[in-house]
Amino acid sequence: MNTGVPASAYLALALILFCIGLYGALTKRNTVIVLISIELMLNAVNINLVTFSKFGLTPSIDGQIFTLFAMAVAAAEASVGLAILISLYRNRKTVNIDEMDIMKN
Amino acid sequence: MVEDLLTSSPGLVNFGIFFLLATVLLLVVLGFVTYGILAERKVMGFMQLRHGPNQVGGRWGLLQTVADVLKLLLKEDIIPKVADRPLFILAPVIAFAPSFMVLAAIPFTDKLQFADIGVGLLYYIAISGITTLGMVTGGWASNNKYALLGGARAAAQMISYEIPLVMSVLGIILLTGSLNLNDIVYAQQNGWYILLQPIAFIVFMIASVAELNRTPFDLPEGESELVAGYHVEYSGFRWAFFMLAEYVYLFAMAALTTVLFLGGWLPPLSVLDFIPGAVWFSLKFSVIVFILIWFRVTFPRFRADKLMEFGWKVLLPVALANVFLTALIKELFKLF
Amino acid sequence: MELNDLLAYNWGVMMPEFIILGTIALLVLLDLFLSKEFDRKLFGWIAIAALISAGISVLGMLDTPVTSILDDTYRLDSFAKAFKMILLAGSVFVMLLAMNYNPKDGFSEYRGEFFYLFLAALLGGMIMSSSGDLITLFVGLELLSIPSYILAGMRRNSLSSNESAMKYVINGGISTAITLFGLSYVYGLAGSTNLLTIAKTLSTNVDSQHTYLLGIAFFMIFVGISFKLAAAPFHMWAPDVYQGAPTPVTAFLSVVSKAAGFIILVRIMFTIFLLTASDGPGSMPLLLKLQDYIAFLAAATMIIGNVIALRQRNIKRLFAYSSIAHAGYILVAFTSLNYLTFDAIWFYLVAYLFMNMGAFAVIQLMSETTGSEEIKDFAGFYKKAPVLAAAFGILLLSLAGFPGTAGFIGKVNIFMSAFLDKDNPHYVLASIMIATTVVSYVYYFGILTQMFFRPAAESKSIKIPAGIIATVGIAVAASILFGIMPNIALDFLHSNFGGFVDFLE
Amino acid sequence: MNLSYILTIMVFSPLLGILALAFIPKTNEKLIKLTGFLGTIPALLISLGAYAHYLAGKNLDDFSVRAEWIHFGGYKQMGEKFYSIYYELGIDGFSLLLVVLTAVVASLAAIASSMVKKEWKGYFMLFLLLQVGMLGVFTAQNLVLFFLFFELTLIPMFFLIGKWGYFEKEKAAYSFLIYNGLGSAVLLIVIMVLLTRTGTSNIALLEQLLTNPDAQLLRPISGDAKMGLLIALLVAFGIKLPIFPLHSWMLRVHVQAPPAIVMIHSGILLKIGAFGLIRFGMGIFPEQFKQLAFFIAVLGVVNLLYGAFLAFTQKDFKMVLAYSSISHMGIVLIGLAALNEAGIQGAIFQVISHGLISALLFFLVGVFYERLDTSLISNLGGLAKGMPVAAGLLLAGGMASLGLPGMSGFVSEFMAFLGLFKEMPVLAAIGCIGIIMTAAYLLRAILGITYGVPHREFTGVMDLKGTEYVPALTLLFLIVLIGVYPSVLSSPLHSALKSIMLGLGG
Amino acid sequence: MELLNLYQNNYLIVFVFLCLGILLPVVALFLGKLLRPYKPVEAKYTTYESGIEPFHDSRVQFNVRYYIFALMFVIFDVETVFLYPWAVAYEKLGIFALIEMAIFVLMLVLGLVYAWKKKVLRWI
Repeated sequence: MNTGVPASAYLALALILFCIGLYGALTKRNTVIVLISIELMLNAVNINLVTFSKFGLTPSIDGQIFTLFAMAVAAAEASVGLAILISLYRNRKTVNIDEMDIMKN
Repeated sequence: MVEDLLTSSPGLVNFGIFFLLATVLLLVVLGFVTYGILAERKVMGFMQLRHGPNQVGGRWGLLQTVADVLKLLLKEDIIPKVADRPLFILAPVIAFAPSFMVLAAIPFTDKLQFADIGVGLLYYIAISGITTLGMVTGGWASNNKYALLGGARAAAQMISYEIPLVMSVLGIILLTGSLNLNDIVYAQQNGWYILLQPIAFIVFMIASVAELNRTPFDLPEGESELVAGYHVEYSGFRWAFFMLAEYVYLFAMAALTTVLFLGGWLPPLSVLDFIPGAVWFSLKFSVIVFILIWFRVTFPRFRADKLMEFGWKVLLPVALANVFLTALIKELFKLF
Repeated sequence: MELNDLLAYNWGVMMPEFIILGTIALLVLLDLFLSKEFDRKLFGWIAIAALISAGISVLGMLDTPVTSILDDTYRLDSFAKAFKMILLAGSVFVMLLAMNYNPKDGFSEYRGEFFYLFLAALLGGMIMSSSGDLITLFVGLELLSIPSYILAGMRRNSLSSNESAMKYVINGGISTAITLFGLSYVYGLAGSTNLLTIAKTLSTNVDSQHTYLLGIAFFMIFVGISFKLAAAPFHMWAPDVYQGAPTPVTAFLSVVSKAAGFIILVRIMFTIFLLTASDGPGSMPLLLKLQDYIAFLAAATMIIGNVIALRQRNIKRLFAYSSIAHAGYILVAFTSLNYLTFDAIWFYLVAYLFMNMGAFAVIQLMSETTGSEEIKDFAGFYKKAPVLAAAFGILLLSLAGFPGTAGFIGKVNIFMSAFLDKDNPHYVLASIMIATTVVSYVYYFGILTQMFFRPAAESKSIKIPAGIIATVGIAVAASILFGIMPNIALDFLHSNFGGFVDFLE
Repeated sequence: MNLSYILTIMVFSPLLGILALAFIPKTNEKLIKLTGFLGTIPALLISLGAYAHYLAGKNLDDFSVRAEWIHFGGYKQMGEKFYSIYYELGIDGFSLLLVVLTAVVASLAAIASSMVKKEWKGYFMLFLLLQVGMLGVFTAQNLVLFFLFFELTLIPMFFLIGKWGYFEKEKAAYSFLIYNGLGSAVLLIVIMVLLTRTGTSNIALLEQLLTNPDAQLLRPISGDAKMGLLIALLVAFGIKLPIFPLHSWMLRVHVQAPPAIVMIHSGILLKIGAFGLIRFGMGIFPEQFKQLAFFIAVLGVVNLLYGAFLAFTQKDFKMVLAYSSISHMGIVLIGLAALNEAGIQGAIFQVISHGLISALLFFLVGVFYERLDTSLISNLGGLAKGMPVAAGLLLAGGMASLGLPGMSGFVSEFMAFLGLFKEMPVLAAIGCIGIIMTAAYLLRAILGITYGVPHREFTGVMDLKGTEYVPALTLLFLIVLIGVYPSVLSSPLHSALKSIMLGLGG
Repeated sequence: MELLNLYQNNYLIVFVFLCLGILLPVVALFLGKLLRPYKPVEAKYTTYESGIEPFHDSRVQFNVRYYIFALMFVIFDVETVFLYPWAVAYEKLGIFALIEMAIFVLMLVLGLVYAWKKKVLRWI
């Protein structure tokens, strides 16, 4: 089914999302925002996978299955990240990455 | 005509027509909310051996809600100094818009349906979750301790009961093999799912009451402890939209329950199909609404800790068990 | 799919995984329902028993031909068997360490959790080593990663543990996303997630535009995986995480997790990119074409690891950089891409397993008794525990790659494979490797200096738990044995895994 | 009679001593020292036995042993050749001499080790381990095995210097480690290249394969590559020897290490460099060695002069000896560069003779230091009064070192220069300045010590005593023996030299 | 083509609903603005706190329980991501899927039991 939107548009969207996510993940101080940025990157992957699964050279359902797994894993990762963040916050009262420096020599 | 419209290429014309139709629905819904509230108050009065509204609009108080709405419209708009202004303004919209959006997917009769989405059930569940966000935003933006607590409670409660709600309908999906709401209705020609999936129905009913934030699960706004919960700082029409969202959800949830468990517009017996589907639908729908009101009058409010424990420790395992029971029975039927 | 299909699968090949999975479930329940006072060290024995029986079941399947079940998503080939054994062996050591880990601020309340979380991570590694599909590979990777994050942050009340876990999660999340992005392109161009199908499809790839995309995918995957290896460019997490995590976890990260990283690296790179034509059918494979870039990263890894290690004062940080350096060495073997590559990687991982585990056992004991992880607190260790100090010395020499130890044979093996290439021997890379090895002498001998030359602040002898003795004993014995008679391991490899020729069958 | 296990026993016999030491309590000083000394004895006896075996006219090949040890990449189905490494030990005349030298010096150093003041147990264990390494280096018939033993000497040396040395011991130990580590790193690369290109690491086989242009290699090695490998070898062994710009570590070691260890280091370990250059440099790459001969000769002369000049300015007697070692190693290079029989023989003579002489001198320095806590020339002045025997021995050693006829130093220097004069007279003439300088600085230092202005009263200072006579007199005896009767060395060397000359095409 | 149009129109309707959902509050509030009074008094704009002067910021730290419930929600919500396709395709998949899903859910139930036992599910 052709919706008129070319596959490359989806891929470009995914790429842009990914880059925004990467930029956020690498530059932001607030850990919550970093975690959100990572989610953004993972969602970019999902867009890619679904696009390929529909418009790829050889379309197949595998991509969508992959997406499901990617989502599940992203959720698990986010939960663990948040849990660790909470525990960190309770000890340190900060969520800023650049303040996590007790191990610098 | 509608068929042609739907199969024609989408464009501005379609948009316009759909817009008009949707506005009609909106008016209907607003009408429902107006008289739903009145009905609720009347029924409550009846059950509590009092009259209920009976001054404005004749003996039945028919214009009571209208008057209420007008009053709200004329109230001064107050945004507290310490509130987060943009979020404070945004919150009612976030709460309301999804409540209306979910209506798009619900089939009222075999003809009267706006969007026939393949994954209608999923659509409903997904969109309805966004409302929580509006409530939390409202609670946060108010910068008020009661509001914040109410918002947090709303979030905790809604996400806790979302799980059993979602799990309970799995049995229906198993039996139907589709997420399309029309398919689900048609699959009930030989028996409503309330009969085939009684456990699912009970879980669904309880969870939906919790999702609607109605008594006995109205903790997010429990007026005796949290004053008014997340919308304590809201007034006038902003407040009205939270209320509106709540009642539109009542409408939507009742409609969804009808579709999922009571066979939608289908008559209970095929001999009765001379009566139009719309009538059947509204009958069933009214029963559900009545039951929900009935709940409100009958049950006292839950304690917060009991509420959460009930959701996780009772409803979720029961819903899961139901899913596997259904799958197992289905497999056994296939074998023999 | 019917019951018959289900039973037709040879489920026996998944036996090791099932054993581990069952043990995890058992331990979770036991941990929940046993009273708080119950000593969770018993779990360690249960886990060790499970690991050994899983190991035996792997050994029992050595003669099994390549079997793939579940629609080719799970395959048992020589590669899977060979590397599963490394994972299992490393895990036994980690268990021994964890059972004897008694830091000053207490570990017993987390000990129960440690065992099953760790086994879950191990399960992830095992699934990765025998996955035949991108999805299983990815799920295995994450099953390994997510428990690792938790393990790193296990000591909830320790700030450094929290910080290390946070940094680990963030870096891990980013790298996962990058890997996945690369994988999504691979999937898009091949149209399948099955590794062998991908290999087949891509080997007939004609479009140069696609090659370009594949090149991008290659780098993204490599960069993402370099996180697991703690190799450049994604090594920054290692020092902080190694330092902050509980010592058994650090040992796990530096050995088992790293081995798993190499497993996924080899699985993905060799299946996907080794056959991928870079320029139409029959042309040079993409992997060979990009060899120089891998070599560059390997060199960077070795240099960074060894040079920054010189400045460290904390022993676990030092070992973090040392482990970065070792990842670089193994990457040299990976770069060389010839029939000795598997050999070299496998043997080095085996050697590294023993020497590093033994070293961490000593570090754990030391930091427990002194309450500090500074290198200078090793001063006079020789006086406190002469035999242990000597053993640690041998392990350090092995890490430094002195002849007569397994580390040396490992390095020789890597050199062999680096020099074997007919057209393009990696002389520069090997020279960097050996030069950085010499640099590594400085910090390894720095520890020796502290232990043997410097006087102790106080010299009361240390009580050494039996588990540590066993770990260090086995580690030293194996390091020397594989150093003097490496063919015990190499012959085992050659005769049972037959050169991994079934890798792509 | 099957003698093939003899070398293995000899090389690893010190391990017995280590084992015995492990069971002796730390505090039993006497027993530890005795055991340490006894640990060196089996190797000494066996090496002397081997020498006797040779003198009896029997073939040294009787001792060769060969067994498969490691093979890499044994994938038969892939059709690639095995890269097998054998455990192979063996000796020829040249290595026999060095083995005997090692055994003798090690035993004497063990006696001299009685000067060690602390932790005897650890000391002797490491000492014996060091001996294993040294014996192994000279008997290995295989590059990988050679490398293994070569590195095996590094570790005990590091500890012996770093723990039992003088003030700046750790710094000395580190510079020893780093320089030698670098050297061995370069050596390892050469070994690995040869192994992967030819499929073997056996020295004799490599000599055959690489000198024979028709030989079938797995992968051919071009002339340029061979030159590169030779230069790498020159660097690797140049560090060990040491050759001029790479020598600074050796000064530190000589000054900081305990005397017995310096005896070993200067007497034997430096010789590994020379041994390696002759065996591998000349043996495996004769063509390239010829091309480099002039360069090597220049290096030799530079070494000779540099060492001599700097030795002249030193105040510390240890430093004088250290620079003199550099200077003397220059003579080895000169001899090698001559590329004729006389030159090479001179170089080998110099290797052995310097081993003995420097062992003697450093032993004496150790004695002085133990008694007087100083090794500064000015502080030792007038020693002849206080310690007449020791001073006399010092004088004798000094004379041997500067090449007094009748002592071993003379033979070697004479032959080395004889060789060079034939080939490069100009360089040889320049080198002769070095010989004169040698005489000057040694006489300055030794006369300064023995007959110089007394700095202090040497009352109550013990002269040589008891066991200390053993090393001193034995070494002196050997020095004189070689000087008077050089054929103890030259006859075993004969066949080895012949094969080297054959490789050089003359 | 018809199918495509149907598909697109359905989502166009969803979009229309979204527009209306946003438009209604906007219009209503705008109308209200024309009608309602505006008499600012300082006291009106203070935050309500049972009649007393509000003291310090109300954005206090949430109880950690909220987060834990959020994490639980994520886990079980993701579980449904797997259960929904499974349920839809159950007819075709048969007993194999049943067993597989049973194992999957068993693991999650184990998680639930774990949380239960660790007293995570208890509110306050």
